[in-house]
Amino acid sequence: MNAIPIEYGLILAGILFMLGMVSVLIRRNIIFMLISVEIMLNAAGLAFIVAGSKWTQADGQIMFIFILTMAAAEVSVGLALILQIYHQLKTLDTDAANRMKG
Amino acid sequence: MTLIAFIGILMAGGLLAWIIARWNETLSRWIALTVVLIDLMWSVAILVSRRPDFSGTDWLIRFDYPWIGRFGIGISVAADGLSLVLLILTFFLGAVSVVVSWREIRDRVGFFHFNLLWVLAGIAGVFVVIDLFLFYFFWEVMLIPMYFLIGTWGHENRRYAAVKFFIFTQASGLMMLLSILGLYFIHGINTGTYTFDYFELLTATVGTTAGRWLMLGFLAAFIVKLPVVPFHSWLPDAHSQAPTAGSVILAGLLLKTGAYGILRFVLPLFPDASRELASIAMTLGVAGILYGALLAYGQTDFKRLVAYTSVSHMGFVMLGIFSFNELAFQGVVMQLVAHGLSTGALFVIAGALYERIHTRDLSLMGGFWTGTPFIGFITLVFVMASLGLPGLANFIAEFLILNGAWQASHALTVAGAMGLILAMAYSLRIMRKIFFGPASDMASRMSDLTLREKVVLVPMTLLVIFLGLFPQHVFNASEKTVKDILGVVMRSQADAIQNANENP
Amino acid sequence: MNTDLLIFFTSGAVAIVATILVITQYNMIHALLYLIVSFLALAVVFYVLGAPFAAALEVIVYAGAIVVLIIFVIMMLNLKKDAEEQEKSWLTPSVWIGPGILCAILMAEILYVLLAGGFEGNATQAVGAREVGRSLYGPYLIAVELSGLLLMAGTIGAYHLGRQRRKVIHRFLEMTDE
Amino acid sequence: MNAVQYLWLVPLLPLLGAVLLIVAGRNMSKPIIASIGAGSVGLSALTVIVIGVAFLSNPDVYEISVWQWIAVGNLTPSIELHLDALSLMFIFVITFVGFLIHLYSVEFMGEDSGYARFFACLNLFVCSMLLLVLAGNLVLLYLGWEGVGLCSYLLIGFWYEDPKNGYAARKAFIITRVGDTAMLIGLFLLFATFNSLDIETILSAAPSRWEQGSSIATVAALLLLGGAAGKSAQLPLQNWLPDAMAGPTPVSALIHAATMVTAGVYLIARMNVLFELSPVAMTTVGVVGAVTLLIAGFSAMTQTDLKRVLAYSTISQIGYMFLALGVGAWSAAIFHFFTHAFFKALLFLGAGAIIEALHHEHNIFRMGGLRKQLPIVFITFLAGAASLAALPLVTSGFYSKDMILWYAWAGEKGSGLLFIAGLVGALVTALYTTRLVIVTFFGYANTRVSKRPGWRMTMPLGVLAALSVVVGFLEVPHNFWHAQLISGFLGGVLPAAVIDSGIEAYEWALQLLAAVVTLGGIFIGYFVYMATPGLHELVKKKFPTLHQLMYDGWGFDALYTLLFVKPVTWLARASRGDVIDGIYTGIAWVAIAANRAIATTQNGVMRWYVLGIVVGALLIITLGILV
Repeated sequence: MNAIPIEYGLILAGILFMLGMVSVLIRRNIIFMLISVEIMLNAAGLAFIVAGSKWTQADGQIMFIFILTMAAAEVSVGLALILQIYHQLKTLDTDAANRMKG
Repeated sequence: MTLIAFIGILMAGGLLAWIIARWNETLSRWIALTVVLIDLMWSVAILVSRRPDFSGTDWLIRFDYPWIGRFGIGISVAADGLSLVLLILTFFLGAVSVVVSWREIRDRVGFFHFNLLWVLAGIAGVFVVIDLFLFYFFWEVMLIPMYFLIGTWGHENRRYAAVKFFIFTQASGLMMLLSILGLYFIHGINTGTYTFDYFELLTATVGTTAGRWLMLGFLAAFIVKLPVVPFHSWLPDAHSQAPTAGSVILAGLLLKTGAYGILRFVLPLFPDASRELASIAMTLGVAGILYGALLAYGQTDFKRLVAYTSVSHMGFVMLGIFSFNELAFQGVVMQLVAHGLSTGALFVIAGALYERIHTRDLSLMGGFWTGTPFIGFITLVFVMASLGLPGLANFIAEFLILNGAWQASHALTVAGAMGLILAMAYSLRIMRKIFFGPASDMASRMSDLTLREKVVLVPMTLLVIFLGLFPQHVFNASEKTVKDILGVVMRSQADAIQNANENP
Repeated sequence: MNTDLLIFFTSGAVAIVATILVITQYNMIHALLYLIVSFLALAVVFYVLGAPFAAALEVIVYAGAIVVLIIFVIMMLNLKKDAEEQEKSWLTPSVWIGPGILCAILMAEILYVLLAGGFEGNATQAVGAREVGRSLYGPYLIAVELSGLLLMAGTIGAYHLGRQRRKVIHRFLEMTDE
Repeated sequence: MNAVQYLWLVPLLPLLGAVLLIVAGRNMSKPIIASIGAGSVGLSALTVIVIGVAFLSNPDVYEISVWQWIAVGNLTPSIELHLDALSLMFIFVITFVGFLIHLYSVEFMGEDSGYARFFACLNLFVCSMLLLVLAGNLVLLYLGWEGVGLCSYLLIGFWYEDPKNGYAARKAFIITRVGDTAMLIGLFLLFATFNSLDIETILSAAPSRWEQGSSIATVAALLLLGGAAGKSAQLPLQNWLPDAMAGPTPVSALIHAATMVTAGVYLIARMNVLFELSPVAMTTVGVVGAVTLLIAGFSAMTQTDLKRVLAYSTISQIGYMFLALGVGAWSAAIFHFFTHAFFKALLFLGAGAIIEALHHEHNIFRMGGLRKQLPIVFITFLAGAASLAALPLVTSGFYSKDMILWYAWAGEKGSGLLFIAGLVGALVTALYTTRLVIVTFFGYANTRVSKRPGWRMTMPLGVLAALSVVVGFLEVPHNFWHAQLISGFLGGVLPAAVIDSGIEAYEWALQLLAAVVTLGGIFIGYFVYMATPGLHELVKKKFPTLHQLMYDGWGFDALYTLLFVKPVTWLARASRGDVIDGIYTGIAWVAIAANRAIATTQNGVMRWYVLGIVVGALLIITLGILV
């Protein structure tokens, strides 16, 4: 177990994060947006793991676990919302759900 | 304990009145009246019985009880002559407010009296607490019910007025909170004891720059409340839109808390900074006198006119406070009482007129003397009081203030005295527009004062004449307070001169 | 070049490619399958980085539970073929430009920070499930409880929102005529 | 202390009357009101006479302190009455003439619905005026000073339905307030110097505190002069008095002729030490008096309203008093006040009787021929007019005016110019008085007399007519038979006038000159208005501008309207909406506008929000890198 420079890990996390973010920005389908958010969360988790492994501490993984928990909760609530939106608007287009504006 | 009882009775009475009003609104009114009268009589009794102690060295009444010891917050209340005089004024005008609302307020009677009594409790609290944390607390207590009084039972434009009132006073109040905390921490860091106690904080040594900023914070709250031009603009709206009781309390009492705050807190806590600011403050005072008088002259709304006269009269207070001498200080005390009575009475009259003719527009009135000479006479007395006719209380106040101010600044005194001429112009305008001239269409709708209105206005009239002829009763009560405050400022001045001599 | 590094690069490349495929797919199920690939590749990366426990969780929770959940929902929605067409029409090349530039800048900044900011150092030793467990139920106990609460809230929220009622529409989504 | 200790009764009685009438006046019948109103002043007059007798037997300065009014620091004025010869003379005139005018009013106001209000105000006025002249300190004096102003305001605007009366009332109150404010500032100055506002203290300390001619003394004296000029309708604050004639005639007689308007004279006489300290102030007083007496005299010549003629003549006569004060002839001023109080009250009461008899006709050119129809009024009016015109030897006006003229010439502070002004004034006075009498009482009867005055109106006329002849003999020049009761009486209070040495010999010549001038004036009047009918119309047509100018009181009203009233009214109108409030409204407006602007970004499109987050993150990181 040695010799993986952590900047590589972090760069990987960065790339994944960017990809997720691009996806969030370009997609209009709300399920795809949810998936993209998962990618971004995952990338963030990766960064934690990398950092944790650098210091040989368990904290990185623990943070990953918390992110995981949060992602699970988020997905469940998000999917429930998606169901409601679909029932309501008969579409998955986020631009259609723009009634919450100032 | 007495002082806490004063406030407690009001608060409990307010709750009771609110609850009772579900079943019986008249009973609710009587409860409110009884509660205020109990306080009034009790406080008068104290004033009379403790008269020999006025010149003593101690506070007349004092009560301390540690509350949140960890932060140095205590329930400490104390009253000296000045507080006592203002307390009596509070309860007197409180009783007046309850009585004038008897017919005027018809919906949500219970909640109205709750708010009314809690405002009074807040004001009474402000006049007696000597713990800065509690002071801020009561400062807020008097603000929020007042907001409801204006916003719920006010006239056509009440929401706007209420929000404006709230924003002005709240924003300035928060600045005071900052200053209180600043003082608390500076004192705590310097001495190691973190406390909000007034007497403890009086000994605090604050650096010059810090002192200036802290003083400005306190002053902000007080001069907005007072109000001093250019921070007065909430007042005409609030006064003209509030119900009669609200206007009476606003003009008669709420404004006084500003002056009281300056006298009790700003000057003793920050004498150096106060002296530095004196000339600016006096100029603002004079600006207020003239500007308020000029605008009062231009108004067509009776209550708005009276509101602007308050701005003018409070300008005298500002001028007097920052003149730093005994004459001016006593004049300020008298002005607080006299203005409370005279302006309060004018608002009562405005309310009585509104009840009869449903307008406040002066251009629609005229010729009312023929039908209602009694209102006319009473109004005449208070109009004369407001223009400073000798023999009435306001004259004593303005004479002393200007006389004291003369020793501080000749030019400002002359400018302030010009306000007396303008006061004449706007005051006589009230008489001309309402009572003199040919009878207007409204004149037929006028009826003279009812017994209930007489019960309110006749004592006020007698009091304003009594204080004009025997003002010494008030002066005796406040003499020690005034001298103490003055002593602090004078010591600071002497120190400054000494320092200047030692380090040229 | 040692084996670890080789595995890291390989699986990292797989993850990136799979993710790119996820974000470019028009079909949701395909995208989700690529997402699973991406997660699995990342799990390998975790393992290489000395976090076997996290790697396991990645596989079980992410690739397993979460993705499956999404698939269930997609199935419940009962999407037709035209969803794919619609997706295609939404994802025109022009929409890529702005976000692409933004993200490129952001990526460049992250790279700059990472490479210039002294993030040297290697992953040295594995941290096993034991340590993680100790730490989790030691100093992080309160956080664990909070996570429990979060999950509970998520469950209740999902139940509440997901209930199918005929007439009653949730007030957040209620149609209002403006 | 004998009877003098009851001095407090003198102001108290009218005050009680006023309070009683205010509280219960509406429920009383007219006779009761009248007896309270007139009776209280009558009792007060009786008290004054008793006190006067006691005082004469033992002349001294009496101080009666009633209670401590204010005691703050050094400022310790009490409600204290101060009786000396000067104030005794004043309170005698006030109560005595006041009583006669009250009696007159009982009948004069008999038909008026505001009967109780009238007497209440009149009583209050008497009380305030008494306090003014009896005050032992300047604060109490100021109380009386403003109190009479208030009563004057209420009584000028007594018939309040007519806006014109209200306007006149406000004008009077506000213009005098301008002077009062100057006086108030003078009080502050005095207090700052002497640490006391007690008159005795100030007068005794002033000479040692201030050097002769020091500028601060001048300022103090001039400020007091401001107050005096306002109250006494002297230049430049004189223009309220003619309008003040809008009030009921007894009011004009009591307030705007006999008593209140002479308060300024009293004040200057009372504070004589201060004025003596400042030659500049003395000269100013004299010049103010001289100029006022001239311009008012000329204005009086052109007026057509009976009461306005008398009003301008009042201004003019008070100008004489100021002239006397200015040349240091203190007793002469007070003597003239004394005689003037009687004959001017008489003239006003006579005028009231005429106006009442002619259905409220004020224009003298619509009168005429009243000599036969109102004989009593004619005779008494003639006595008063003769006194006003200073008909030599037989009238009191002659003696008092002669005394002033003599000191204006011979006095140490007098000068030729002042003397000439006085002389011209005498000519003008005689002229307009003659005009008044001739136009009103002679010629054709233009209006029918509808109502003849009853005894309660004629009796005061008779008494005053007798007095306006008799009181002149209290002070007769020493080259006649040397009676100096007045100046002797006042000697303890007021310094004697100093005259240039070696000038006494010319006194005869001067008296002769004055007499000739007066007679000349009367003759011119006779010539213009009686002997050659139509001549005065011709003169009027010849100088229309000058006539209009004089008729309008030399345009002071227009000037003040332009200089003060217009700008203030404009400013008040312009700033009615409160300019400063605009700042806050502006702030609120900006906040609302900003809210609207930012709210448009909340468009509900989720991708925009995400974009916002990304851009924000980008900015923060960029900042982090760059900084």
